[in-house]
Amino acid sequence: MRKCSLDKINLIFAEIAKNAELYLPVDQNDGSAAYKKWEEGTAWSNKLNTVKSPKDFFFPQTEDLMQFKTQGKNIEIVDTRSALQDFVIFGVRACDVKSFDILDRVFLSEPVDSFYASRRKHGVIISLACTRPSETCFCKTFDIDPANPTGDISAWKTESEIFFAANTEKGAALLDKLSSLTEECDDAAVLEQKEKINAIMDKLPLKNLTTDAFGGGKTNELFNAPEWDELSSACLGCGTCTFVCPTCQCYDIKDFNTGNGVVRFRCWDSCMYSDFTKMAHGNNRLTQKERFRQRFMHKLVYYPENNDGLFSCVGCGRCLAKCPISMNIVKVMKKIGGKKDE
Amino acid sequence: MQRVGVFVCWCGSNIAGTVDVEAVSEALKSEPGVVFSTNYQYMCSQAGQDMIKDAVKEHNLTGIVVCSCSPRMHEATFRKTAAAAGLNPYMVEIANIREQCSWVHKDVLTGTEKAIILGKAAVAKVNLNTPLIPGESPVTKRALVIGGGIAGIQTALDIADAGFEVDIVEKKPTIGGKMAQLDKTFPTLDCAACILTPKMVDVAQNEKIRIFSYSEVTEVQGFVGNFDVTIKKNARYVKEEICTGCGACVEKCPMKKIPNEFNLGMDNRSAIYIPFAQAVPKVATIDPNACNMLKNGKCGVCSKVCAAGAIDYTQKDEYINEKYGAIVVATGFNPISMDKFDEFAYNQSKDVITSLEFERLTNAAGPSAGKLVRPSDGKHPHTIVFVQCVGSRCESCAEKGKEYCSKICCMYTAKHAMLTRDKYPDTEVYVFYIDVRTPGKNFDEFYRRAVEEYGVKYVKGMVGKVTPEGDKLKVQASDLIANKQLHIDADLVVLAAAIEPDKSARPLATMLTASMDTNDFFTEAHPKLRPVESPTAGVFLSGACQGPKDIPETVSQAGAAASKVIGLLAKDKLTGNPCVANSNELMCNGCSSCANVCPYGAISYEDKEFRMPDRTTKVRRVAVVNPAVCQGCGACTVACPSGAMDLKGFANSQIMAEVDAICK
Amino acid sequence: MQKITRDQLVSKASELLSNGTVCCVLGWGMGEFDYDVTPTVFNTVEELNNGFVFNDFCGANFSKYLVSKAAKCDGKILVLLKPCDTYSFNQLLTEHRFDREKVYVVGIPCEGMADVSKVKAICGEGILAISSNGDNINVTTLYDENPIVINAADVLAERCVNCKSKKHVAYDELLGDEGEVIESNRFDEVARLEAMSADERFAFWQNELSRCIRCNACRDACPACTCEKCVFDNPNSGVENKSPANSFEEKLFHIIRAYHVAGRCTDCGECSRVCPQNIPLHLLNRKFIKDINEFYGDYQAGEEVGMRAPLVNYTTEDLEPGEVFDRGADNA
Amino acid sequence: MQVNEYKPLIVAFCCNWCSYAGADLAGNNRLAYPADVKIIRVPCSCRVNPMFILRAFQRGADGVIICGCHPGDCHYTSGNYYTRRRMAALFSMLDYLGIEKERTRVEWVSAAEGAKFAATMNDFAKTVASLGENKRLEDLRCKK
Repeated sequence: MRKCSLDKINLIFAEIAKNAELYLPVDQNDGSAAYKKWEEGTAWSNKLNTVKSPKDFFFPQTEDLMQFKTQGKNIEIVDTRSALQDFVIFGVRACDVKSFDILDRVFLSEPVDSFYASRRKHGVIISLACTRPSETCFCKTFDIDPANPTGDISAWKTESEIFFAANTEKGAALLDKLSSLTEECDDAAVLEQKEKINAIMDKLPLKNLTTDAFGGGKTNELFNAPEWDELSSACLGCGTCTFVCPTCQCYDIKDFNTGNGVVRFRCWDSCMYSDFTKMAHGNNRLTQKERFRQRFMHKLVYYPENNDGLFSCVGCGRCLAKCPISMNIVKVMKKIGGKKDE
Repeated sequence: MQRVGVFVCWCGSNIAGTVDVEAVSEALKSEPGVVFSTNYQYMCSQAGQDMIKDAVKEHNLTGIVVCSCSPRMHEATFRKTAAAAGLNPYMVEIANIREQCSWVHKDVLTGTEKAIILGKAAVAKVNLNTPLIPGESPVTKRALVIGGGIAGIQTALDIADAGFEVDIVEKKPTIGGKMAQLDKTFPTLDCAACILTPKMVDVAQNEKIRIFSYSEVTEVQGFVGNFDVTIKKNARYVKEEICTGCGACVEKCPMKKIPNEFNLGMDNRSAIYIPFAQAVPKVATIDPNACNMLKNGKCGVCSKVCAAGAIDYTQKDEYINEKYGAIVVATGFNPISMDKFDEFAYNQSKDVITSLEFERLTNAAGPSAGKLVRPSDGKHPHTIVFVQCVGSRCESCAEKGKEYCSKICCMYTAKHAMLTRDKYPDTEVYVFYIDVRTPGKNFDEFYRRAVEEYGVKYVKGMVGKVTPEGDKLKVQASDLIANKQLHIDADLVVLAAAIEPDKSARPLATMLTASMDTNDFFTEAHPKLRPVESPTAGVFLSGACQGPKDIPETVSQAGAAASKVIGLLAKDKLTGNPCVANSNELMCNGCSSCANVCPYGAISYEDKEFRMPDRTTKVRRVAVVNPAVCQGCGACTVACPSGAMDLKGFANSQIMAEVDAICK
Repeated sequence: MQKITRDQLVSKASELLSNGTVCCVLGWGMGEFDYDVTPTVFNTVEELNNGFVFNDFCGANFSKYLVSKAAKCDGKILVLLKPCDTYSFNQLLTEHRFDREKVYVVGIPCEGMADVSKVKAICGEGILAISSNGDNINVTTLYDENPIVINAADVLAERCVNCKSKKHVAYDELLGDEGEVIESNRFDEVARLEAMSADERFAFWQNELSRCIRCNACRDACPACTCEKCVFDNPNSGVENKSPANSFEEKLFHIIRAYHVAGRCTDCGECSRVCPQNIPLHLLNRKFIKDINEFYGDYQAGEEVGMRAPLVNYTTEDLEPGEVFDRGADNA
Repeated sequence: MQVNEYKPLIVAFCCNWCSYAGADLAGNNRLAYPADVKIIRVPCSCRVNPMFILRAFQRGADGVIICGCHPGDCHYTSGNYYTRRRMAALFSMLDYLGIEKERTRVEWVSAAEGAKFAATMNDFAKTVASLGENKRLEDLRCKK
């Protein structure tokens, strides 16, 4: 384990940025935080988390796949991929780090998504333990320990210092490069920090939320639950939950006519949208209730069924904070799971 | 995918001089959808057209692009060519490479480049064209004329003369309108009644014409060729079919002190009345506000004296539904109220009168039996002051007058002045005017006669104030030419009141969805080229409802409106312009934005049942465009937020394809 | 800070449910946290007693729900509308989006709603409870031993700071007193932007709109956006897209959306409230409202049912499109 | 050295009845204006959807002008009055977003005003050329 004074954090950033693009949470003028590329003078945000999750780095909201150039009746296919540079994402919370595992299972299983894979290869993740979780946090429900974030390098922040531990080869290599700025240390301070976090975790209002009622094999039991009607009743059908969600991985492939040809790109799609997976015969989910149910059944039943029981939610709480009508996975789990704690 | 043929015209050297036509046809060959491209000296010639027809057959073309002169020139030509070749005529697009290219750009390189782009835009558009078929609708061969003045009468007679049935709806108990109240007509000075009443009789006797007098239009539905109109026949408490118009009832009626509107209140009539001797229909009408029998059941004299037994106190308003193919608006005009013109003391002295009252005073059938006397004391006036433009051309006083020129006042005032001097040479006559406007056949001659032969004193200037003093009217006025103030002791002051559209016109316009200007005159479909048609198809304009006009002008417009109606009714079916709006009801919200902007009232709403995705049904309000009424302006397409409304022939996708092609 | 209490509303709603006036109630449902309130349809008095909530976070404008919900009820649906919501209600009626006969409106007074992000800006994360206490709000958090007391006025939502009206323009029944239209400063921020140079304005909007994630929350919450199919979802419209692929797409979406609701937008502020990225979208709509007021005379959408929106109307004396900038220059 | 003179791309929407005829008249009278101006015929200026204007900018137009009948002379009686309101609102909004206001214009050109049409187009092309390329409403995908 290595540590460094927080005073020197900008030197660390500068060192990382020498060899790779460095991204970290930065305060925006609306009061929220977002991942931005670090440049000299960029200040690291103190916020618990960003509005948009870091899944953007591996699975961007919009990504060109290829281009067709037309000249008269001739069509030329152009590979629009450019060589990727190595990049480092700093300050990823435990929940968001976990989300990459969930995405990996989708994009890195056969057939491998080469766009995603190449970004994963070039990216190094420096995670960061939480210090002040929010009332909306429920990562514990999914066995995520905010005091022990994974990633290539784990980091803990105390009042004055920051501690690093490498978890992977990539991480170790990067940490090596920072050796002149950091010093070797024991994990006493980190353990103390972990204690503190665990103490707070025990006080979180959603600490008792469980996944007991969910998981693979529950389709028949839950699909026709009458509660879906009420839960979905106010849903506006917007894509906020999906787009702030670190684990939602659905996309649409679309063609954009540039006038000189076509750019084929993919962009995030939302199962909440009325034209989601619309096919020649029409929609397979006809009402907002069905679309709403799909989102949660996928996260809590279908995904675990296909992925060794792993749930497709990391309890980051973004959807709790951002849903325009305050309907979210916690309410669904409590209602459908019948575990509304009084 | 279309199979498009491109035909580039040289137009002799008009195009070929600045545009490399060979290069254009070559470049367009490689555009998507183009399977054939060629150029020729004169595409519009017989040989050129044959070339197109042959190519359609040989290459199995489904769309045609002609790069040539303006579509305003030859679009129709090439559409016919396409039709002759078995294509839908609307599968033709024109790239204007003459007026908008070769004629305005001198350099061959730029001209050619632009011609290619314009050609590409046309190809892009035609690729999205769909065959359009004009809609057809049947025509009800009957016309409705609203208003029974000279305008309505003439229109009805002309339409009936062509063999079509016409109904006249007149809100007064008799037809005749304002002209029936006039004495003599300028500039010929023939008596109004002598030329009008025979026409009224013609109307009454014409088998093709029905008169709904004392009636109003209350509802209009439908569209050109197929109007559905509700007419309210007000109860006149006299059985129209039975009444002989003998007048016995009028004579015996005890209620005799009712102001006579026909004489503008200058004398009285009875509660049961016939407006004037030559009224058509010559049928009595009971004024329900004045009749004791109707008010409190006490009287019944008329019923007793009526030999025909025509009186029916229990009569009710009757509603008649009738179908029409065309509607003519002939609602006419009224002088404006003089209430706001205190400076002329109209409400203070009986001897300040309007020109229309003057007409009645000089009319042999008027309250004074044609003798020009002062309404106050019946004495002969020795000094008469005519004031022109009272409320007309009133730019600064819009709240009481009108900004426009009422057009007829100069001439009738000259007539009044002349007639006065002719009959009563001892009378001094002054006319105060801003300008004297006499454009019209024999008009200026007429005015000059008034001045030169009859010694009418025309003074350029306005009357500032009229003050009744004793039995005189002190007139204070300015003479702008002599630049001095004038003080005249007048016996009678005659105000040439501005005229305005009849008050019934505005609600009628709403019913007809016909547009009006800010003064409530009906607007024409085109101010120059379609002056007797309303923008609303099937609605025509006759007379002063469209703008101030004199009798000859009214009659000629009435005839013109009639000829337009005849042209419409002569058709068995109406073929529409197929480039009309259409609403995709699956996307329509029924919000009414489109109907709000439609100048033609072509959009209506229906509650339609839709099958919802969850297999339930939902009733939604959706817009429906009547293709027979829509003129294809496209205003609705932009007002529609969801894009449910689109325009055939100029669809969103087509225009965007043109934009794309141009901006490549 | 609200003058009307949860219990008053529950009792009114229960009364109307029990006496058969309405068959269901569209109200606010209790969530996990005090600020987390979900629009909910209550079918029974029991449901109301258990789940109904009314506090300073009941911002959601229910008018739009009537488009889908009113037709589904067998009888009438009771809707609780704050003054600003009633404007949307009227505008939707003007556009024939639901049947007035199917709705029973109880107008409820509103003292302004709080914005939880403003609360969090002051108190930080970890909010366990929020309660109202006169002009103050008490916030209990995970990290502070004692509740933090903040002034309610400091956390008022932007739209409430610039509240345009406390008057209910539609209701069947009103709880509390009839309010009045307020002279607000809601156009000040627009004027401030207008006074900037074009470059500054461009930079401002470029920055704001760059945050857009095209989640469509603004559109889907907007009571003026009730199209059966939005042009941005319609592959044939030529503008359909699902992502803010680049800065043009961001602008296109927001310009066209604002244009489509221009003259129909009642300035209810839902767009900005629901934006997860806090883009001040209301400033686009307010620009149109301000322009319309200045160009064509004051117009408040939804003030009455049946009004003709300014962009589907005209006079022959309207100013020319080129003149709008001359006026801007005078103002600057 | 060769200097590549910047040529703006201008889309002109012209109503069929007045302005398109005015453009034809300019042609009849051989009144020159830059070839950068490309005309799209629409039945009435009120057919021009703001989406068309933004589309043109997206695809690389540097200026968009809408021409219609003079107010009061609309073939459809009121179409251009709606155009006037719509475009006033839209242009003001574009200006508000910092997009150069000189890139958009509405001009009333009657069928008799061939000279006005040419003069308008010359002037507009000059104005747009002086602004340079449209950067603020461009879509880079369309320039690839």
